[in-house]
Amino acid sequence: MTFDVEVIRKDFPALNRLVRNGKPLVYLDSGATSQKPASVLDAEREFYERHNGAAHRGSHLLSEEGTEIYEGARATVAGFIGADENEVVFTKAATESVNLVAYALTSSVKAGDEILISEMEHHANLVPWQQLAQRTGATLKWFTVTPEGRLDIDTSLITERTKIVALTGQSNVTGAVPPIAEVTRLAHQAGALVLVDGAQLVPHHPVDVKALDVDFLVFSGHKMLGPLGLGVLYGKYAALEALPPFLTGGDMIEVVRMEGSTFQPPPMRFETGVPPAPEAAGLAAAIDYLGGLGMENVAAHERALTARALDALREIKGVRVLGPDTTADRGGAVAFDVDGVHPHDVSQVLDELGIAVRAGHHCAWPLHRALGVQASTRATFYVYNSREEVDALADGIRYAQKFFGA
Amino acid sequence: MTFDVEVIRKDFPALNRLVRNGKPLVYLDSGATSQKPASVLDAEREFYERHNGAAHRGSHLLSEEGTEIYEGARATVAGFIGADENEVVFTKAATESVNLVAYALTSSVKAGDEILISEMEHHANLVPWQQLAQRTGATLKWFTVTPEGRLDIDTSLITERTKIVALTGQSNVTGAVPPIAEVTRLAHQAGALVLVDGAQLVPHHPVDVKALDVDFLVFSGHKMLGPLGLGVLYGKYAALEALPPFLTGGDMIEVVRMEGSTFQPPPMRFETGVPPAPEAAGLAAAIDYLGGLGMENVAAHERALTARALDALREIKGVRVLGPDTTADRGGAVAFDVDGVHPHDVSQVLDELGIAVRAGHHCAWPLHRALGVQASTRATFYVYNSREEVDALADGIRYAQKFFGA
Amino acid sequence: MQLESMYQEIILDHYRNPHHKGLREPFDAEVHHVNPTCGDEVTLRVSLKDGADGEAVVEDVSYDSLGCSISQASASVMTDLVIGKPAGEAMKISDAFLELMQSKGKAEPDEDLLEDAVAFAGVSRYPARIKCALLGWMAWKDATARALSEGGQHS
Amino acid sequence: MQLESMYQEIILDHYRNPHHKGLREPFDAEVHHVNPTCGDEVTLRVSLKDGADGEAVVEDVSYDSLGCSISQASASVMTDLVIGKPAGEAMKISDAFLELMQSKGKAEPDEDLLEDAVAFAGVSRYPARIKCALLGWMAWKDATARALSEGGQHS
Ligand SMILES: Cc1ncc(COP(=O)(O)O)c(C=O)c1O
Ligand SMILES: Cc1ncc(COP(=O)(O)O)c(C=O)c1O
Repeated sequence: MTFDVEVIRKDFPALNRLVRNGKPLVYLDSGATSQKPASVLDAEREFYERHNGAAHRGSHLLSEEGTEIYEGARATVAGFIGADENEVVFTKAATESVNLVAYALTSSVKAGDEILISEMEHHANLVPWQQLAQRTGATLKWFTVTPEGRLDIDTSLITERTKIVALTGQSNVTGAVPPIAEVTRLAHQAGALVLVDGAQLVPHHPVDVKALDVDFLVFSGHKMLGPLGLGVLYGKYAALEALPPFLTGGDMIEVVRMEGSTFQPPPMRFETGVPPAPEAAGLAAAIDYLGGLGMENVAAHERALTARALDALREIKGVRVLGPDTTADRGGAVAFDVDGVHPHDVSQVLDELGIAVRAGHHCAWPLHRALGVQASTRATFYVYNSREEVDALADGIRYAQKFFGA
Repeated sequence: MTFDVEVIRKDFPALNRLVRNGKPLVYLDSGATSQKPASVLDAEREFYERHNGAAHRGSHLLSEEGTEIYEGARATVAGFIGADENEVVFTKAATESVNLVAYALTSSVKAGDEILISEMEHHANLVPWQQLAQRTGATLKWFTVTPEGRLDIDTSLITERTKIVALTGQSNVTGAVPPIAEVTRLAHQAGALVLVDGAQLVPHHPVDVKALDVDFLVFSGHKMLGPLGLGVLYGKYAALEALPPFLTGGDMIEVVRMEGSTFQPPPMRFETGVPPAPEAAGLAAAIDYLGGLGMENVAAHERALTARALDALREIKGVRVLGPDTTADRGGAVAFDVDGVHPHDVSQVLDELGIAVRAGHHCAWPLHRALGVQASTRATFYVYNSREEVDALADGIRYAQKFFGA
Repeated sequence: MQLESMYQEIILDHYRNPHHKGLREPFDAEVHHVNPTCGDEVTLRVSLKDGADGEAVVEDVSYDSLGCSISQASASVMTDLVIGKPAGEAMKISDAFLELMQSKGKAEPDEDLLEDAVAFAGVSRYPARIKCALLGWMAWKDATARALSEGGQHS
Repeated sequence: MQLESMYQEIILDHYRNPHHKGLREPFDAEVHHVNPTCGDEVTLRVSLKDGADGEAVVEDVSYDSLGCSISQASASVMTDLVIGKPAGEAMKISDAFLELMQSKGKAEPDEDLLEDAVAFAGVSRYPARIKCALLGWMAWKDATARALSEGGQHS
C-alpha cells in the first residue's frame, strides 16, 4: 500500500487555497476540523440534487431513497468501528453524544454515586459530567495527569460507587492515548459503565468497539473528513436500551397521546426530527475514503509526521512540547509552549506564513493548568499533511521567536 | 413583483429529477423538507472548498473567515425575523430548539405549575413538554381543536399557575394559523412565557418577532430552502438570559475548572462544539433567496395554490379536507381523507404518478384522533409549486379512487 | 404503470374480503401492535393446541385491525397460512415471509411454502410499505411466542 | 509580510515595557476578566476622585495580567489614556477604541483622541485578536462603572 500525500492532496479542494498574500495553505488544524475530499462534498450535493426527501417520513420515491442512503450510512459507520447497525445513533456532534448519555443517565444516578473522568478531557467530555453531578448530587472524581501529560491511573478511584467512567480516547492537546481497554476492564469489574470520547481517536486509528469493550463511544464526522453537523454515539445495544430518550419529538415515538407517550427501541429512540441524511451520505463517503487509504496506513503516516515534529521541535531552544516526547501511545496532536512568546502571537506569525494552527487552551483548560501553562499553540496532522509542512512549522516557530526577540 | 414559478423552478436542481418510469417529479412534500436552490448548495460547498476552518476556534485565516460567515448568517436570520443578533441561537433543528427550552426550564418549573400546549401540535412541540411535566411534577394542559381543526381557545386554561404556553404557529396538517398574538397577550398577562413552533410558519409568511411579542420562536432551516442539520431558537434576550445552559462543552464556557464551570452569555451559552458554519452559510443563502422573492409574495402564491387545491378537492366525492375549508388564517398544508382508500394506498398511487405527498399522522397523532381519522394524506406547497401540480394532485386522487373501486 | 405489480389481484381480493377477521374466543395470548408512522394497528389472538406428537399447533388466529390494503391483505393471507400448522412450521413460513420482504424485490419466493403470500414480492421494492406487510405477521409471531412461553397450557 | 502592520513598534514597546502595571492601593473597584478562548486574564483596579466640577476623575488604574502582546500592550496604552481624565471623557475614548476595533481595518481613527491606541487599527483586521485588544479596556469600563455606581464615594 502506497500512501502518497501528493496524490491525496489533489482530492482536497481547500488545500489549493492561497492565504495571506498568496501563500499556499499549510493546514495543521485538523484536530479542530478536517478538510473534506471532493467525494464527500459530491455525496452531500448529490443527495440534495437527486434524493432529497425526508428520510423515514414519506412513502414516495425521494423519501425512500433518502431513507436508504441514511440507513446505508449507518451501516457504513457501524462497519467502520465493528459495531452492529442498531448500535449506531446519529447526533449532531460528539458533544451532543456525550450530553445525550449524561442527560439520559440522570434518573439512574443518585446522590453518593460517583462519576469518574480525567483532568485531560476536552470540555465536551467534562462539563456535561459536572452538570450531571450537579443535577443528581453525585460526586465528580477525576484521574490527574503526570507531568508528561499521561493519565495517572489511580485505581482506588474506581469503586462500587462509580456509575460511569468517561475518558478521552486520545488527548486533543498532548496526543496521549490512555490505556482504554485496561481502564474499561477495571470499571466493568466495579460495575461501572465506560464512555470513551473518540473525537480524536476514531479519525486517526483503527477502532474496534468489540475489542475495546466500551459501553459508549462518541465521535464527530467533521474531524474525519466528513461534513459538519453530524456526530455518532455508539452504544452496546443493551446499554442503549437501558437509557430513556433524550431529545424527544417526531419519529422516536411509538404511540403519542396527550396523556403520555411511548418510545421506539434504539437507535430510533435517540433520533428525532427529519434526519440529517445529506450529512450522513457525506460521512459514509468520508469513511469510504479512509477505508480506501486503510486506517493502519493513516495511523502510520501520522506517526511519522508526529515523530518528525517532535524531533524538529526538540531542537528549537525555548520550545517545550506538552505531552509525551515519543510516538508511543501518542497520536498526532502536538501542542507546545514557546518561551517568551504567547501562543496567540506564535499562531499569528504562523498564520502570516500561511500555516494554520490553533492557539489557546483548545477546550482543555484544566489540562493546561495541570501542565503549568496558561495556553499553548497546537499543530495537528492528518492524511493530507506532508513532511515539508512539518518542517515549515518548525521554521515558522523560529521566525516567531526572532520576530518577538525571544 | 412578478412571481414566475417556471423561472423559480430552474433554480432547483432536484425538480428536474424524473421519478417512477421517467415521470416528472411533482413535489408536494415541502412540509416535510423543502428542495434547495443551487445558490444554497453553492454556498455550502463554497464554504468547504475555501473557508473551512473551525469557526470561533482558530486564529488563522480560514477560521476567521468561517467565523465571519457563521456570524453573518446569524445576522441574516435575525434580520429575517426582526430580532437582534444576540437573540438568535443556532441548533440542529426546530426539535432541538424546543427541547433546549424544555430542558432549560427544568429547574424553574415546579409541581403544581402548569404547561399549556394544544392538541394540534407536532410531536416536536408536544413530547418535550410531556417530558418536562414528568421531570418536574407540573401538569400538562392543552387547548382542544374544533371540528374544523381550529384552536379552541379556552381562556380559563391560562392561569397564574401557567409557566409556559407552547403553540404551533401553523399546523403542519390542517394549515390552521392560530391567533398567536392574542394568546401571547393573555399568557403574558398571566405571567407565562410563550414559545411558538414556527417550523411551518417562518418558511411561508413574513414574521416579525417584535410584533408577535413571543418569548421564543423555533424553526428549521431545511423547511425553508436551507440545508438539513440547522435549526433556530429565537428568544428575547432577557428570556434567553434567564435560562441555564442545555448542551454543555466547548465554546459555551467562560471558565472551566474541575470543580465547576461558568458560562457565556447568550447566544454563545447555548451553542457548543464546532459550529455548523457551512449549514449556516446555506441558510443565509436560502433567506437571501426568499428575500429576493419577498415573503409577502411567497405567502400570496401559496394562498392561491391552497385555494385552488381546496376548490379542486371539494369537488371530488368521498374526499374530506381536514381543517379549514378557506384560506383565511390558513397556510398551504392540505391534508385529506379519501373515503374507502387508506392514506398509504392513496400516496402509493400518487407516487406511481410522480406525485410526492406524505401519508400517516404526520407526527400529529393527537390531532388526527381529535379529527376522527387514524391517518391522512397530505400535500404541502412551496415557492416552486405550480397550479398544474395542484391539478395533477386532484387527478391523481380520482385515479386512486378508481383503482381501489372506492 | 407498476401499480399492478404491487397491488396484485390476489392482494386486493384479500383486502376486500379478509379471511378469519374478527376477535374470537378462546385464545392463549393477545397482542396489540402499532405502526408508529401511520397509526395502523392490529389486535391479534392466538389459540394453540397440543398436536399429535406433542408439538403445539396453531388452532386459531383471530384479529381486528385498522390499516391499508397491504397490511389488511397480508394479515388475511397470514391466517390462511398458519392456522392448522404446527407452531414450528408456521414460524418457518413467517421467517420466509420476512426474508421475502427484505429482499428489495430480488428474491425468488418459495411458492410451495408461501402460497398466496408470494403476491407480496412486489411490496418488497417499496421500503415504506414493508412495515405494512409485516404488521400482522409480527403480531402473530409475538402472540405465538407468548402463548408458547406460558408453559404449554394450550387449551 | 503584513505582520508589521499588526505588531507596530509602538505595540511591541508597550508589550515589553508596560505602563502602570502592578496592583496598587487605594482603589474603588476591582474586577477580574477572562478571555474564554485562551485563558488570558486581567485583574484591574480603578481609583476615582471627585474633580473640580464634581465629576469623577480617573485617579489611578492598576492591573495585573497574563496574556499576549496585543492584550498586554493594549492595557498599557489604555492606562496612559484614561488616568487623569474625567470619567465621562475616558468613557468616550473607550467607546472610540471599541469602534476602531470593530471597523475591520476600515476606520480612520481619531489620533487626537486615541493617541498611541491608533496603532491597534491593524488588529481590527484580525477578528480573533480583537478580544485580546479589548480585554483591558472592558475590564476598565466594568470597574469604572462599578466604582461610579457605588454612590460617588471616591476617596
Ligand atoms: C409544525 C412542526 N414542528 C416541528 C417540526 C420538526 O422539525 P424538525 O424535524 O426539523 O426538527 C416539524 C416538521 O417536521 C413541523 O412540521
Ligand atoms: C477530544 C475531543 N472531544 C470532543 C470534541 C468535540 O467535538 P465536536 O465539537 O465536534 O462536538 C473535540 C473537538 O473539538 C475533541 O477534540
